[in-house]
Amino acid sequence: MTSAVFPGRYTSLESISEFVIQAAQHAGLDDAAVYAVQLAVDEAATNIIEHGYGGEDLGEIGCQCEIVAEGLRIRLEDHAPPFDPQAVAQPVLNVPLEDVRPRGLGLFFIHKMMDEVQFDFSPEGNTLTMLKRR
Amino acid sequence: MTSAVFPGRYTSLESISEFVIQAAQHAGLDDAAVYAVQLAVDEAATNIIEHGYGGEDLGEIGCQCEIVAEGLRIRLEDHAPPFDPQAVAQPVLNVPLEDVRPRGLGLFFIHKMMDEVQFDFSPEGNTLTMLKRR
Amino acid sequence: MEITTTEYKNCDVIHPIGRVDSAGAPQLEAAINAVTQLGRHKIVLDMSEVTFVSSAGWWVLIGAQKNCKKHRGEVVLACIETGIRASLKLVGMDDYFRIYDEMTAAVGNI
Amino acid sequence: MEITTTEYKNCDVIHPIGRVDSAGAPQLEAAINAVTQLGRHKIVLDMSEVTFVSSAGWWVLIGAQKNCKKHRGEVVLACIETGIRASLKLVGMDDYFRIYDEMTAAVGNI
Ligand SMILES: Nc1ncnc2c1ncn2[C@@H]1O[C@H](COP(=O)(O)OP(=O)(O)O)[C@@H](O)[C@H]1O
Ligand SMILES: Nc1ncnc2c1ncn2[C@@H]1O[C@H](COP(=O)(O)OP(=O)(O)O)[C@@H](O)[C@H]1O
Repeated sequence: MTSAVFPGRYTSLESISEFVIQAAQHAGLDDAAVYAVQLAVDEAATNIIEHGYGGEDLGEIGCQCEIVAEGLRIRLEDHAPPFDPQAVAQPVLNVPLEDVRPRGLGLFFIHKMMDEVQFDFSPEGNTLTMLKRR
Repeated sequence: MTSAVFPGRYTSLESISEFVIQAAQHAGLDDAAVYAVQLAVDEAATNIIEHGYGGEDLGEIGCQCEIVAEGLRIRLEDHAPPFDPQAVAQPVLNVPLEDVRPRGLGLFFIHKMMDEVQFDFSPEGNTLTMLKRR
Repeated sequence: MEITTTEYKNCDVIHPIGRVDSAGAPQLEAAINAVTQLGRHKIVLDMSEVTFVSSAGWWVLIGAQKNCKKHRGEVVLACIETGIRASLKLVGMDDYFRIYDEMTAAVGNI
Repeated sequence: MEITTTEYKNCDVIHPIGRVDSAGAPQLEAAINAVTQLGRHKIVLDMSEVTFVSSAGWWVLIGAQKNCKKHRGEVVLACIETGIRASLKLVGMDDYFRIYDEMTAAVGNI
């Protein structure tokens, strides 16, 4: 298991990506799966900064990568206020260009890219656990 | 010295080029000089076919390449009727596009590309001797 | 992110290098705006050296496409890496862009 | 000589492979005529795989340039090998063509 803590700002996204890409490669994921992991983690970390902390440099993001029998398990941790993922509306897709509204693709990507996605909220912090199968 | 005889047709131009390129490279000419030799010989051989024999497959073209102290000497031989190179008008260059007339670039290229150019005509045949310095 | 813009007679080519994530998307947006503010709305995005695009990047491109189409122009994408392209297709947004495998085709068809 | 023609929205790209000598020039002429006969007169000549051009080849290109300009079009040359380009310059004929080092620039500027 590898873990690291990153400052909650957008320039951390590249370092976070590098960190998870390396773990994903070590876990033996193929190129498409590595890209999927990178995308899910980038979207999740962006949400923590943008929606969780409500801006840059207001908190940290912990990241743990664990190679498991099925593939790669990734855990993102933050100390922002909790939110209700169930309450988030699905993005409106497959509509004419003029009707596209720029919102709501992040969670959609996370769910599409990963095989298991679980949000946990507790007084000690929030955890997003994601599994990508090999 | 290498020599070869080619049928007087346009598809021979590629073989003639390959033959003189090889000699030019053996003679130690640089890339620009090799291209110059190729261009001069191509124009001269085209003229032999087009203007000398007056068409394809009406005679042969002999080619001799000799590596000399100064560089490469090339001799092209044919048995077409003689002509008077002095009587050929210079091409009209550096005029507006509309005024360009598609004639007379061949001999111009031959003289520009080679350091020495000499036409000899005799009952035994015509010889064009050209020297490209190293 | 490093971004080069080249103005041709028929279109502008924007060539970003690196990741178009939440950090890079605003830079890409600025580069696109710099072109459209000149009244030029035919833009080829040379994606050959883009390694990653997050939703933040796609929203910039969607916004640019809307704006350019309004001005009788277009954003076309060229040379997109497979993973990036797959994620675009997944959300059905590849329908919003003409996508070319070669820059020549992109620039020739815009 | 092998010649490929690709039709784009803005122009046609003609891509000959090999030598444009007295044997190849008529083929190139035919390929150009096939395009102009469709009423298309913006032609980019991709010279990247042309190894040689004799006066026979230049006359074809000069003729094509005259014809295309008459029809508000143009022949532009791209990716010309140094020796070929030097011989064109030598006879002052490089002034008759816009010449680009890259296909993207040629197609973008025609
Ligand atoms: N980490 C988070 N903390 C708080 N709210 C979040 C978080 N992640 C997502 N959300 C909520 O879910 C919504 C949808 O998020 P997402 O799908 O990433 O799209 P977007 O960020 O474009 O709105 C957000 O607008 C926000 O309200
Ligand atoms: N080998 C030759 N035999 C007879 N006439 C020739 C020969 N080479 C050149 N000429 C004459 O010189 C003229 C100019 O030749 P050149 O400069 O090659 O241009 P072009 O072939 O386009 O006329 C020819 O039109 C022809 O009259």
